[in-house]
Amino acid sequence: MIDWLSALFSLLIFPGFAFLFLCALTFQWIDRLVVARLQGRVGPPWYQPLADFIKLLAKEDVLPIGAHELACAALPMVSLAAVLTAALYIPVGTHSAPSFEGDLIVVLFLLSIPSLAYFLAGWLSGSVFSVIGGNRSLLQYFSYEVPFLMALSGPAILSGSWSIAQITAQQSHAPWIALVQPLGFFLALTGLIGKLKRSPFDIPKAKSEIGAGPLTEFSGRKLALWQLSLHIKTAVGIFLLVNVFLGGASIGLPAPAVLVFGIKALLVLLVLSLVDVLYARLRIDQLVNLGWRVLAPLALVQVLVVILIGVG
Amino acid sequence: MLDRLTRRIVRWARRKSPWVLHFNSGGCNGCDIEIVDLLTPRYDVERLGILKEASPRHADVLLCTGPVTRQSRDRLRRIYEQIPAPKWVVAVGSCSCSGGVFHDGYNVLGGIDQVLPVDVYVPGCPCRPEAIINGLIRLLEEIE
Amino acid sequence: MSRITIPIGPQHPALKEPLSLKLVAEGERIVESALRIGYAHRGLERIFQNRNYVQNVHVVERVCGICSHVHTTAYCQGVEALLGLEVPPRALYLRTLLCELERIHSHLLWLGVLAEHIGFTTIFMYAWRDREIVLDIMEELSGGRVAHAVNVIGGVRIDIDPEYAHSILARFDDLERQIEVFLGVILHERTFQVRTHGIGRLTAEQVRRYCVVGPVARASGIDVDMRRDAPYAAYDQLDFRVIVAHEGDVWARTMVRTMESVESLQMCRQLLHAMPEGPLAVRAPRRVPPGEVVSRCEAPRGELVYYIRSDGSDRPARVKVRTPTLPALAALSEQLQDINIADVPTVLAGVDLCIACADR
Amino acid sequence: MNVDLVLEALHEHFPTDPLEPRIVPVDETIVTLTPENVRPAVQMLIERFDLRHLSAITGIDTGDEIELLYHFWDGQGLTLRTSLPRENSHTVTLIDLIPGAAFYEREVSEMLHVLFDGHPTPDRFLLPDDWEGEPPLRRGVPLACQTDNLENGELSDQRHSRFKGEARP
Repeated sequence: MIDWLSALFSLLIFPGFAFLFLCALTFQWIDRLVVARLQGRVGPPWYQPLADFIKLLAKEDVLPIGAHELACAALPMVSLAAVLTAALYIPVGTHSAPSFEGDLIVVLFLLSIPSLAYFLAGWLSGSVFSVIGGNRSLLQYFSYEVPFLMALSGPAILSGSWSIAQITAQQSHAPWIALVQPLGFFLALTGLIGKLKRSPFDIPKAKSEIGAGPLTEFSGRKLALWQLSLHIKTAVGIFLLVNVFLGGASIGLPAPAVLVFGIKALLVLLVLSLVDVLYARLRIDQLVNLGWRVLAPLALVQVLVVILIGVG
Repeated sequence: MLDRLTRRIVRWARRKSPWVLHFNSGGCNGCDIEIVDLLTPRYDVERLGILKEASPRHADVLLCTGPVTRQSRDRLRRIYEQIPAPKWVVAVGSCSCSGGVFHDGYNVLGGIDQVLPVDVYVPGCPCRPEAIINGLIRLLEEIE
Repeated sequence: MSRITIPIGPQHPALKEPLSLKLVAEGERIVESALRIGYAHRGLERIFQNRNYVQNVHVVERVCGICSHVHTTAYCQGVEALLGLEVPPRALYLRTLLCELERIHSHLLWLGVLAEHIGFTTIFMYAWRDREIVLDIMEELSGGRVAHAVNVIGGVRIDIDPEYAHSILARFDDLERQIEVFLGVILHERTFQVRTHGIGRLTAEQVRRYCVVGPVARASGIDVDMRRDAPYAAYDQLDFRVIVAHEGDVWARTMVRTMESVESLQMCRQLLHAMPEGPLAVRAPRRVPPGEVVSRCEAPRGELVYYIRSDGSDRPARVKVRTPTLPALAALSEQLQDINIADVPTVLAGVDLCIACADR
Repeated sequence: MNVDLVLEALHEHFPTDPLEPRIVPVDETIVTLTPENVRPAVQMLIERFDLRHLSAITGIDTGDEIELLYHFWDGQGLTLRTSLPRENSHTVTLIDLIPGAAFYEREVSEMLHVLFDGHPTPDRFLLPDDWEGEPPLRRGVPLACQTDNLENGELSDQRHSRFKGEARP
C-alpha cells in the first residue's frame, strides 16, 4: 500500500509531472531573463511563463481546413508523453530513479520522439511554411542526433554500464566525466542545443523566414501543449547532461544534494542562454555541413579515445 | 464558485501575456519603426509580457498601422479572421485611426475602422512608443 | 525535384511593410520570383496636386517615415529654386546636419533589421539602443523623433545654441565607439560572416543596367554619390569620403553603410564646428511663377529625384517623386535568382527596401 | 558628361526637331524631341556618351496633350521631353536599352494610360487589381476614392466607422 502511494507520489509530484512542470517554467523564465539582461533589457516577470501557458489554454483552438484534425490533436500529446516518460529514468538530486541496464538508450530514444512529432506536425498542418519547417527539422535531426548519441555513449563505455544511475554512481568518487572527456561534454551540449532547437540551430522555427515553422497553424491548447513539451524537454535534457557528465548530486564534500544538483543544472542552462545570445542562426545546409564534417568525426574520435585508453 | 475563480485566473493570464501581431496596411513606415522600437532596450515591452509573434495563429492583439489602401483591405480582413478569439485590434497612428494625412487619396479607404472593429485608437503621426504602450495598457485593463 | 510556391505575403515577419513576393523553389533553392507592390500606394502624387505648396511640405514628409527629412529637403530645395530664393547659410548648415543625422539613424535601424533577420537579436537590440542617441538629438532639435518638420520653404524652423552643440558633440563620441563595436562584429564575427558573405550579389554591370543607386550601387563598385557629384545644401563646404566596396554582396553593403554612418558623424562634427551665424529663413511668396525644376538629393538609400512643375497658382501642377527603392526593387529579381530559401530575408534586408517610398 | 557636346550631337542627329534646350534650375537641361526620335536619341546617348543612368520617367497630363519627360543624369541632369496626343497615346519602350526603365514605364502606363509598345509585362504595378476606374493622374478624374465595388457602397461619401457600437466577438 505504502509503496503504491509513494510510487504515485513520485510519479505525479516530486520527480514527476508537477516538479517537471515547475522546472520547465522556471528554466524558461531564467533563460528569457538572462537573454534579456545580456541584451540590455529588463526581461519578463517571474510569472510570465505561467501566464503564457494559461492564456494559451484559454484561447480558441483553430486549424486550417487542409490540416489533419486527429493527428494535429494527437501529436502534442505524444511528444509531451514521450518527454515525461523519459524524465522517469533520470535521477534528480537524492531521488534514485527506477534504473535498469540500458535505460540511457531508452531515454535517448524517448527524447527523440518529440522531434519526429514536430516534423509530422509540420507536414500535417497544411500551411506552406510549416511544410518547409517540417523538412528542415528532419534534415537538422540527423545532423545533431548522431554526434549527440556518440557523445553520450562515451561515459557509458567509460563506466562500463548503460544505466544512468550507474554512471552517476561511478562519478561520485572518480573525477567527473566532463573533466575526463571535455570533448564529449562539448558535443553533448551542441547536440542538446540542436535537439532543443535553440538559437544557433533554431532553423525549423526561424522567426524571420518561415514564421513559427511547423507550429504556424497551431493555436490555443495544442500550442500550449507543444510549448510545454519543448520546455519540459529542456529541463529533462539539462538533467540528463548533469547526471551523465557532471556527476549528478555528488560534489565530493558533504553538501545538500538537491542544492548541488540545482546549481549544476542552472550552470548548464546559463551556458545554453549565452550561446543563444552570442551567435546568429545558421542556414540549414551550413548546419548539416557542420554536423557531418565537424561534429560526427569529433564524436568518433572521442569514442575511439574512450575505447582505447579508457577501458584499455 | 470554482467558475468565478477560473475566470479570474484566465483574465489575469490574458492581461499578463498579450501577444502582438503587427500589420502595415499601407502607411509610411513611421509608426512601424515605433512599434518595433517597443521591443528594444529603451522601451522593452517584454517586461509587460508582450511578445511580437510571427504567425496570426499565435497572436491576441492586432497592431495595425497605416491607412487601409484598397489593395490591402482583403488581406487585413483575412489576417483578422485568422487570429483565434479572443482578439483585439489597436489602431496605431493617425493614419490607421482616420486615414490621417492621406485621407483624400484615391486609393485610400480611410482608417482601420472601415474594415475591422477597433478597440483602442492611438493617435499621433507618428505616435510615440510611450503612447503605444499606454494604449496597450489601457486595452489590457479593459480585457475580460 | 518538387516545386513549391512560397508566398512571402503582405504580412510576413521578415517584412515591416506590405510587399507580395511569390517565390517558386525547388527543394531549398529559389528558381523564380514574382514581385507585386502597391499595397502601400496612397496616390501621393495626386494628393500633392490637391494642396498648396506650404501644405505639401507636411505631406512630403510622410512619403517615408525613415527618410522624411531628405524628402522635405528635396522638395523645399526645388520650390526655392523655382522662386529663386537665396536660403541663408545657417539654414543650409542646419538642413545638412539633420540630413546626416537621419542617415546615421537610418543605417543603424537597417543594421538592426538585418541582424534580426539572420537571427542575431543581440546586435538588433544594441543597434537600436544606440540609435536612440541619434533620435534623442533629433527630438531635442526639432521636437519629433521620426517626423521632424524642420524644413520650411525658404529655410529651417529650428536653431542651435553653442552650449547645446557641445552636448551633442559629447554624445557623438560614445555613439562612435558603439559603431566601432558593430564594425568589429561585421569584420570578425564568424556566424555573421557566414550568413552574409556572397549572398544577394549584384555585379557592377547589373547595377548600371537597372540604374540602381545608393549604398547598394556603391557596394558593387559604382562610385556615385549625389552629395559629392551634385552638392546641395551645405555639402560643398564639407570634405568627406564616399565609401565604395567591390564584392557587391550583403556583407559589402553592411560595410558600406556602417562606414558611411561613421563618415556622417565626422560631417556632423564639421557642421557643428563651422556653423555660420545669420537668419534662419527667408519669406516665401504664396504663388510660384510658372516653371519646372528637377531637384536631386542623396537619401540614405540613394538618389532621390523630385520633379516639380508650377503653373503660376499656389498649387503645384505636378510633383513627381522617384525614390531610390524603386530601382532596387527592379534589381531584386536578379538577386533572388538561385539562392537558398533561408537567405531570402537576408537579401530583402540587404537591399534596405522602403516600400512606403517605392509605392508612394 | 559635357552638356554642350551632347546638345551638338543631338543637333546633328535630329536637325528637324525643335530642340530649344532650356536650362532649368538645379543644373538640368531640357531638350524637346518628337516621340519617334526618343528611342534613337537614347540609343545614341548610350553609345556615344555612355549615359545609361535613367533617373525617372515623368508623365504629365497638361490638358491638351500628354508630356513624357525622361530624366537622365551623369554629373549633370539631361531631360528628353516628348508630347503625345491625349487619345490612345502610345510610344516605344526602352526596356531593351535600359532594363531599369521597366518599372517607370509600367507606372506611367498605369497612371496616364500611355501604351508602351513592346513592354513585356504591362500588368498592374501600383494600382489595386480591382481598379477599373479612370487612370488617376488624368485631368478631370474625381479625386475621392471610388469605392463603388465595396459590399455596401455608401462608404465613399461619409467617412464613418461602420462598427460603432457593434458588439465585439
